[in-house]
Amino acid sequence: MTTTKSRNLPLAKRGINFEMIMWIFTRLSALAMYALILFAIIGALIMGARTQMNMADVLRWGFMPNLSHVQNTNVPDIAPWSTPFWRAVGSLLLLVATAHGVHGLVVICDDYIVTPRGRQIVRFISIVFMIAMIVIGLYVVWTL
Amino acid sequence: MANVHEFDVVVVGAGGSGLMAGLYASRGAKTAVISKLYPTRSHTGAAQGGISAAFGNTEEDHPEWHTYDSVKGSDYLGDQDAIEFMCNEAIDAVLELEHMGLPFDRTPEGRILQRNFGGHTNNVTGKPVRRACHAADRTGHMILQTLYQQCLKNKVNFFDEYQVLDFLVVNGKAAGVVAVELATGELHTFHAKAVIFATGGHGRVFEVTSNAYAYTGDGAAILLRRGLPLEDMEFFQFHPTGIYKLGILITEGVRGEGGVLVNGKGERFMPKYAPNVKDLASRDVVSRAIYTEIREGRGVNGQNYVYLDSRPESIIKYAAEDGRTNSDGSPYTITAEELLKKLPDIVDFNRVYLGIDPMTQMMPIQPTAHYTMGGIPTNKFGEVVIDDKNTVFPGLYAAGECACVSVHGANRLGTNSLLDLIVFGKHAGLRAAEYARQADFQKLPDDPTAEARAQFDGLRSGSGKENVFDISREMKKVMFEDVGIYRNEKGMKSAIEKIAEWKERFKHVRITDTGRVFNTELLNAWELGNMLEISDVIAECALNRKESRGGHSREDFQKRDDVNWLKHTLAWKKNGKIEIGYKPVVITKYQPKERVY
Amino acid sequence: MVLKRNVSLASALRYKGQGPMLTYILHRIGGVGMAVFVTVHILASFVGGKAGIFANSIYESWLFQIFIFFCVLFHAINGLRITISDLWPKLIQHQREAIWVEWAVFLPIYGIAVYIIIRAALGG
Amino acid sequence: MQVTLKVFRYNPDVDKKWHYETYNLDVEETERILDLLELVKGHYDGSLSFRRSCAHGVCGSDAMRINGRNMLACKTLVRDVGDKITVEPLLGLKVMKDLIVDMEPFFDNYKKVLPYFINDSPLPADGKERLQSPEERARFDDTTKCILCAACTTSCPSFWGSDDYLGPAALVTAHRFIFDSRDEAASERLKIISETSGVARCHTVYNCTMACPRDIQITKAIGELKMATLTGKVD
Ligand SMILES: Cc1cc2nc3c(=O)[nH]c(=O)nc-3n(C[C@H](O)[C@H](O)[C@H](O)COP(=O)(O)OP(=O)(O)OC[C@H]3O[C@@H](n4cnc5c(N)ncnc54)[C@H](O)[C@@H]3O)c2cc1C
Ligand code: HEM
Ligand code: SF4
Ligand code: F3S
Ligand code: FES
Repeated sequence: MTTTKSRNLPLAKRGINFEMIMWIFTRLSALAMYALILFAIIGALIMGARTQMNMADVLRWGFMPNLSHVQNTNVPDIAPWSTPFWRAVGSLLLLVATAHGVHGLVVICDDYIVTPRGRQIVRFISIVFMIAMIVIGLYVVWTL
Repeated sequence: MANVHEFDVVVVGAGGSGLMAGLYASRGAKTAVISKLYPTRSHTGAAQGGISAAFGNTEEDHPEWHTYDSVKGSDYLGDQDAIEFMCNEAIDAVLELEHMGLPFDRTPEGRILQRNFGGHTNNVTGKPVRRACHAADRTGHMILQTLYQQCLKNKVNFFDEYQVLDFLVVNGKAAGVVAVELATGELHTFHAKAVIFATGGHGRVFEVTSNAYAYTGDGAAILLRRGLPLEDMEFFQFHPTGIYKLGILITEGVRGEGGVLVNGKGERFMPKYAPNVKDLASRDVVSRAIYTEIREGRGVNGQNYVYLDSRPESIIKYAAEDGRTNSDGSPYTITAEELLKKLPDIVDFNRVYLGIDPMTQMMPIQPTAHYTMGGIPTNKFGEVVIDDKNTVFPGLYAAGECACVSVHGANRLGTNSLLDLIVFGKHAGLRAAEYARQADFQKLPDDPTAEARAQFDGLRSGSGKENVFDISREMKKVMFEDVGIYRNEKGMKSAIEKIAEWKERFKHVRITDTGRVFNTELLNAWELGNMLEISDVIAECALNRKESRGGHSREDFQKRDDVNWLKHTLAWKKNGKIEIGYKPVVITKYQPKERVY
Repeated sequence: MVLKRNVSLASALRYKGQGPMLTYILHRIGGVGMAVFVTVHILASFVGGKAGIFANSIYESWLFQIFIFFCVLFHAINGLRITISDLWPKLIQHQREAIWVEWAVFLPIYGIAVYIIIRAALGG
Repeated sequence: MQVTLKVFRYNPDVDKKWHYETYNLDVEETERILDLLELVKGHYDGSLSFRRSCAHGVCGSDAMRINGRNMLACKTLVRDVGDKITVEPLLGLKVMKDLIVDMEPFFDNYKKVLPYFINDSPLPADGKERLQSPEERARFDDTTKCILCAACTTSCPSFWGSDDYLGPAALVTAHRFIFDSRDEAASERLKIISETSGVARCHTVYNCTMACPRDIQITKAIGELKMATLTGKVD
């Protein structure tokens, strides 16, 4: 029989690059967003959203567990909704979504902009943009 | 001078033989491979069934058996020294392909898997032997891809989509070729010490054919025009199983896996014609059998076709009748799934072109023009020879289907062509490089492209009252009917007259496309010129040979005549006329005897 | 001498890809739509004032809600399909079915959502 | 049956701009689109140019857009597409004349993935074949079928975006070698295909798989490559 040699290429040999890290990050962050959103919605339901919020508001909270998303609802006491815990969950979602979204935009640009210089510029702008959005986003989340 | 390129060796054609030659030549000399198609479009890619080598991986087999089968298959017209050489080289040649990465199908032990093919037998028992190494039913495709890839790896220079129009001779030696770059319409001169022709066959002169549009016999026609002879042009192989009307090939591998031929009455008829190997007799025998059935009114629905039955239950039934066994002695069986795995493309062709499923329905088939046995005469090193004394033309080589070594004689065995490409392609390449190392460049003529230009100008300036396609269609029809599977004096004489007429009419065609870029109309017309040239040679040689042998079957001379005709034909074109001469057949071990399958 | 690469947006969109090409286009639109929306949304809550109110008025309009909900829902469902088949390439064989399932999940949810949004818009 | 054949025409020697030409033909429904083009060339306009060779779908010369989708003209019958037929050149490559496009960028991409068998280890001691089990052989069977017709690559929106994307055909070739148990350069190829212009540009649009005349499961092959670049598992 054939000597079936192991066909598992060590990382050292095949290397790995930014592209593929970001590729898997996009998928994993997608799953993470699903998890976080579900977590936020379940949390909301436990905190009484079933009777106090309509579906749209629950979803809004789900997509971003942020105070502004409960302000206009019938929730009597907004204190439990604005704990550091929820702010942290919100921050996490913000980080993941911004990274996912901004990289998504970079991917789209890469499809059309092919010169190394063009791609460099896109990456530079996107990093600046991403940092700005994260800073501003965090500011909003924690100060509201 | 503009557009002059200088190479030690120039290979014309990038099919299996051209690439093999290019690969070997480039190891020893500065080499260019010129092809009118992208290399991977060459017709070698269409070959399905397999390449033979007497490995004996699953059962006993020997190169001597392979040699004998090929000699017998050739109807004793093959040169036995060359055949023996090829069959002995076969094993190493196939191994070399494997080492180049060709993905052959495998046995459970991990070795190259082989299947049955027509005419390949165990010389002791007379039963079929598994000798065809294959990669599903796309062996040629894998050979072509693998060789092209190896050429890329070895940085061979390619000139893709350059069509060679003329061969330059200076001082009786090869000096290069002239080619037109299809994308720009410009003429290029390739100045070379050695030139290898590997341009494939000319099956497109027949109406129903398995051959590609590109199979117009360019290489042979170019050399004929330059005064070189062609050998054994009357021998053309009609493959028994082409898809009805379309001619698309259904590989012999189908019968190798157990498929059988059935006539309009639902009877299996091959046992009548070849009691021992039945459906796996050699191709000329099977094609004639099918034709006989059709002529005697046993075609399907009175039409010109019979059925190829590859339904698993039929295969099992007939295999039991034949007492066919697996290599371990158990009765031979097969399932639809296994068949699909072994013959995926065949199943696909049937689905696409006929809308039928060969697992549950029978395929309508008819013999189809398939393979050029004759061609540019060479010796077993690929050197072109120009007379009955085998005088070598310095610097000129040929390999593959366009060449006639002759290892196929009057009838080629299935799988021997791919082998021919690999073995003789390699030797042509080696020889050419060796020659180039010691030879000098010949000085180019002052206007090397003159002849090619004149041919084009002629086509551009005709009166335009004739149409290329009409002539071409008539030619194909007449060639298929009158110079096809069965031939007789009357038919061939009338064909020859018609060819003369078409040649006259051909002078009056005009090319409407005046452009330079991809002027395919001009090139198609030029190719028709070649085909007319070749048809003429085929018909003249066939009329001349008054016997039946292998692929050449005459109704008026039905027997093989070894006393008068055990010799090769050579045909020259001199002053517009075809002159015929002869060359002895090399016979070493096997004396001619009657062929029974 | 030769024409330029011949892909205008129009000819690209005229290419008859099937289900998956459509989902790809919609996924892109969804992704970019969301990215723009999130950016504007965050900026609006940050800046506040007149600009913030103006931005708010846009994305609280029912038309915009129909659009952005489409973006979110489609991108999320399609993204899940992509993620699953990417992580287990073997499943790609069931591509056709996966797309059917995707639409079967998406359409009812989106339909109900649109209905609610429009009803709210008409009611309010 | 009566069909109308609308053909994209552009002859750089005379035309400034491309246009469409319509032909009314009387043909059998079992004829190939290639037969129709030959008919037009033979009897209506000899200057119509297109590539073709084998006429039965194995050489890859005549990939073109037929009714808006990439197919081989020789593998598409009239009955498959109906009586209104539009034939256009492939997208994403330069049109040189009529249906003929510049294939160079396509082959250049093919050449980037080391499209040849690499194994520098000594041959087996018996001088025979390198052993490979039927299962190992089956592992990459699908991707050995490629005829480099470019139908896939030119149906891919990422390639339309820019031809620096390697494209499905090159990736199929990479797959053929990476998953061949006898080949030893899988690591190098994985490096190449994980560059910016490699597998990350594939957004699983599937146009390639649906265009492939050889029925290669291209998207699946690319999917396997993507995971292989990450995990290094090539079994
Ligand atoms: C359908 C089919 C199935 C077959 N199956 C088998 C099989 O199973 N086993 C077997 O052994 N044999 C088989 N054969 C036969 C075998 O495939 C061919 O004989 C063989 O491939 C010919 O190879 P070649 O290298 O001579 O020519 P090709 O591969 O046809 O190459 C010819 C080359 O020449 C070039 N060329 C031609 N004219 C010019 C010109 N004027 N200028 C520049 N370039 C030019 C072409 O571009 C091409 O690259 C089959 C043949 C067919 C048609
Ligand atoms: C549950 C939520 C989400 C899931 C499951 C998801 C999933 C995905 C996946 C799998 C991709 C990769 C597509 C590809 O490469 O072909 C992707 C791309 C992208 N995503 Fe998301 N995503 C989600 C949320 C978001 C959010 C919130 C944003 C915006 C901020 C966003 C913006 C983008 C963009 C711009 C792309 C690139 C689009 C493209 O390449 O076509 N996504 N998403
Ligand atoms: S993968 Fe299919 S579509 Fe792509 S080039 Fe190969 S054969 Fe053509
Ligand atoms: S069409 Fe293109 S995006 Fe991927 S699945 Fe095929 S390569
Ligand atoms: S002509 Fe060969 S693939 Fe169509």
